[in-house]
Amino acid sequence: MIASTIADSRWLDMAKLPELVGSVVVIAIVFLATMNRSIQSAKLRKINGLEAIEDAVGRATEMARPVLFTPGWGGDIQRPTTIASMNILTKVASLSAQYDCTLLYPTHDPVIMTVAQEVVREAYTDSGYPDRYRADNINYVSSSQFGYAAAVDGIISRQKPASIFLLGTFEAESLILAETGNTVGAIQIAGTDSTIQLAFFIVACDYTLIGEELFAASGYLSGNPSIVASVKAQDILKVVIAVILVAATIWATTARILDIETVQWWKF
Amino acid sequence: MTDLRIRRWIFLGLAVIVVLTMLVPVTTKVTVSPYTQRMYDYIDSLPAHSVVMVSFDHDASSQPEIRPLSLCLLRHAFSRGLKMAGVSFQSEGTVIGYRMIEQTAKEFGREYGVDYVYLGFRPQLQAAILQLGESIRGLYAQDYFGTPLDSIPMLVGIDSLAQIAVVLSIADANNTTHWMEYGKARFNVPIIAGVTASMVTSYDPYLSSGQLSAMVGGLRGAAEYERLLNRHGAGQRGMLAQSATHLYLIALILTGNFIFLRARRGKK
Amino acid sequence: MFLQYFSPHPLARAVNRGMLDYWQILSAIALVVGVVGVARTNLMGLIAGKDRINRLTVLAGVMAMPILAWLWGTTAGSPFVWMFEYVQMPMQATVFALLAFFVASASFRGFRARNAQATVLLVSATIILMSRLSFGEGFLSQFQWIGDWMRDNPSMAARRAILIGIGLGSLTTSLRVLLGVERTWLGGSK
Amino acid sequence: MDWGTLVAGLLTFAVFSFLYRDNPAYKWAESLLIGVSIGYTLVIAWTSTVSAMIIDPLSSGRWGVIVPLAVGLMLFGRFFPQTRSWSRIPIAVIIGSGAGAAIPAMLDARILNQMSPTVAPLWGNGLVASFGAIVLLSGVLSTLAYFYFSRERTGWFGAVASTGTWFLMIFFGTTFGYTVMSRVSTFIGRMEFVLGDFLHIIHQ
Repeated sequence: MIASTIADSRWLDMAKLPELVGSVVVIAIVFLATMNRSIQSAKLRKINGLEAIEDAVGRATEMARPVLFTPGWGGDIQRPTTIASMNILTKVASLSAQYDCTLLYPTHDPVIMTVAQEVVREAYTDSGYPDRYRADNINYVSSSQFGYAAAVDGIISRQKPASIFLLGTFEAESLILAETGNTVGAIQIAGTDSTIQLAFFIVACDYTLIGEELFAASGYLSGNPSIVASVKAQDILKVVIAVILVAATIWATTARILDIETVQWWKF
Repeated sequence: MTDLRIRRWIFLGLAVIVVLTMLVPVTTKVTVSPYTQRMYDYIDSLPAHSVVMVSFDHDASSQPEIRPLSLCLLRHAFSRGLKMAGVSFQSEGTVIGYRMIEQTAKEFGREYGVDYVYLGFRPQLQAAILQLGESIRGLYAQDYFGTPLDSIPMLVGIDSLAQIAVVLSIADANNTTHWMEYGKARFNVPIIAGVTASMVTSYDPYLSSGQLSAMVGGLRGAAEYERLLNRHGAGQRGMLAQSATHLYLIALILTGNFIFLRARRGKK
Repeated sequence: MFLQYFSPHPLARAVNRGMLDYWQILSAIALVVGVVGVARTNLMGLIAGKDRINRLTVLAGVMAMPILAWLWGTTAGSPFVWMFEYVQMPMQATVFALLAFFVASASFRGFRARNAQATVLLVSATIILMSRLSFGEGFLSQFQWIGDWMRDNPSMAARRAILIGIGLGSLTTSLRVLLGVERTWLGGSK
Repeated sequence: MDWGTLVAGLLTFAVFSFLYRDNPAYKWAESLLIGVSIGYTLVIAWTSTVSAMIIDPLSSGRWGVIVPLAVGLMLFGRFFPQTRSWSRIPIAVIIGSGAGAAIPAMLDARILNQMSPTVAPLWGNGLVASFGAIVLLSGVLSTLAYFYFSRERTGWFGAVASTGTWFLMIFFGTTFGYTVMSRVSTFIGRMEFVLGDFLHIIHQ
């Protein structure tokens, strides 16, 4: 295995073969599903947190208070989670453009800030209210985790947003933000792929998108058939995984009971 | 009583309990968990003079929790005659890491450049790990103090993760995951971790899948490790306060439910 | 970037390295954009006369650190590191320590036995808290193996499934980006 | 007591005062923290990126860095209306390459490596191990069902998916319990500083 750490003239590292085969299979399934018309029209079940977005923005408008959206401290723009969070941001931004509700977006990463500014500006323009867009409301606050947490806490306790969206990669700051949001009486919709922080969000927020639900969000919100189909492809892959797990378990159990040495083909 | 006032009383109660228990000079006896034992045995079994890369993957904010644990692990490694190469991929961990490694090296009379070296900080953990797998000098032309790596005796003949016996990631977040996903998966260097207690559940699956060779977590882990090293330290001192706070939290959960259930019965 | 993962060939490695350098350079450049934003907001606030002391503090902090670093360097013992060790670090650690209090209020408020599932949540949290008490051997130490068992079996099962789900979600999101289906990040769907 | 400890101690109390309510002392400490931490990040970015990755190579005649630098600098295009669309290019490159790199890494660490250890013989290693293995497998399967999006939760499938919710709740409860330890430890560690270094009430 040490050989694989040294650059050599081989084009393919054989130890990585299972991943390559796996990747090709996965890509093929997702690609074919995305192109398939009958899969594109798949129906998706409801996800509670997503349904609540419109109400949350509406509530803020009625109370004449802002909406706050923040992607957490843990991610950078390359992370798929951040991309997924941007999809929901588009929805929140176009709603706040229509309702003329202030949208605050503090972030810890300047690259995320530049992308978010583009996304929000575009959403405002698409909704027909380009003049309501304020670049200053989408700002970089600090790269340090608790500098960011302190800054967002300050914004929450002074601007008192009526609705807070905590969607992205969160780390320890999750509960600081969620509890402070709670003291100003905000409705909170959270979602993250950080498994530990999910526990805090479940306890402290009104709605929580758990892991994969966050990624599926763009299928729901955009209604784009190709994206819906890719969500369906995720489901197909889940069935594949379940079948492999069951088959491997039966294989292993049978081998154990009959006391046969066998290839452990499920060990990668 | 309003919610905010209840909150303040809860806060005050917590502060009082922690301060009081910390003033009581009693040490509780901790039982060493198999996790901690596994880490101890792992470090104990490394051949003397092998190079351990210590990665300070945590922020300043986690220092209170993780410091006792870092001290234990570094002390153990130095006492075993291992050579340490300190790196940091969290800018805030840089000075902290240096202080930790300097302090413990001094305790054991180790010499800079011969027994340990500190390379300092590089951003973008995953990029940096991939680079380390290729060439340490590609990532660090000089050490923390600006000395070229080629004139450091300890690093003669060492230029990639292949020559590193094990990477010890001292982490408060997902950084150890990157070490596993890039360092272990790609370059097959063993990873061990000293983490904050909150990360223990997250890393469990990696421990059982073998991507992580050993892991010890939190103040409790430090207390256990202190016991294995036969040293009294902050870990053991904090255990009483820790336990008292747990009881306090359980009491809060029960009181909360008592009030809730009584209110619900009242409605019926 | 996808294919290079599987290949140890020097060309693949070089492509990889170049791309990683680029990631890092881009974030440094973006940082300038971000800091310009911070400076502008605070300067405008300063001119408008709102909250002067605090805005001045932000600006002073932003400028002081590079100046200190430039004059005296950034290794242990320099004024820059002093600022870090005695100003930045204690405050960050304290903001983090606030969490202990928030955990307490969340425990009081969030763990209500509203229905069967919420009860499972609160019971398992309580068991773990009990399992981590350090009052020596005896009755309470029974909780330790219950806690460990929960962590290694039912809890691990859910975590695995969440991770697999996240893996699938990330994979398809990445693919959608590469296939050009997902273009929100470009700002809009055009 | 040295100056550093005094400053650190006072700032610590300023931050803790937020627990009572937002107040001028906290606000000031927050501004200071934001300012100093941004300044800190700038310095780190300068030394480890600008100086180490751009200036050093250029001054030693390695021109390769110009390409990524030029692409990166297009980000500044956003400041002028005519060149605004330029700033999408560097972003597109970073997101595209990031997505490419994520696919195999995710497959390996998040999927394949989570699947392998789930497979264990359900019988033959003693009752406790069997029970554990059955719980583990059914937990993984039912939680996967919870994440199944394209089917309504009715009938047997609904039952499986709601079993998944139970496992999720156990996971959240367990994680919460463990994480609490960490948070409490941080506070205790902070109090070690306050009671020890700052107030000298306890001796270390």
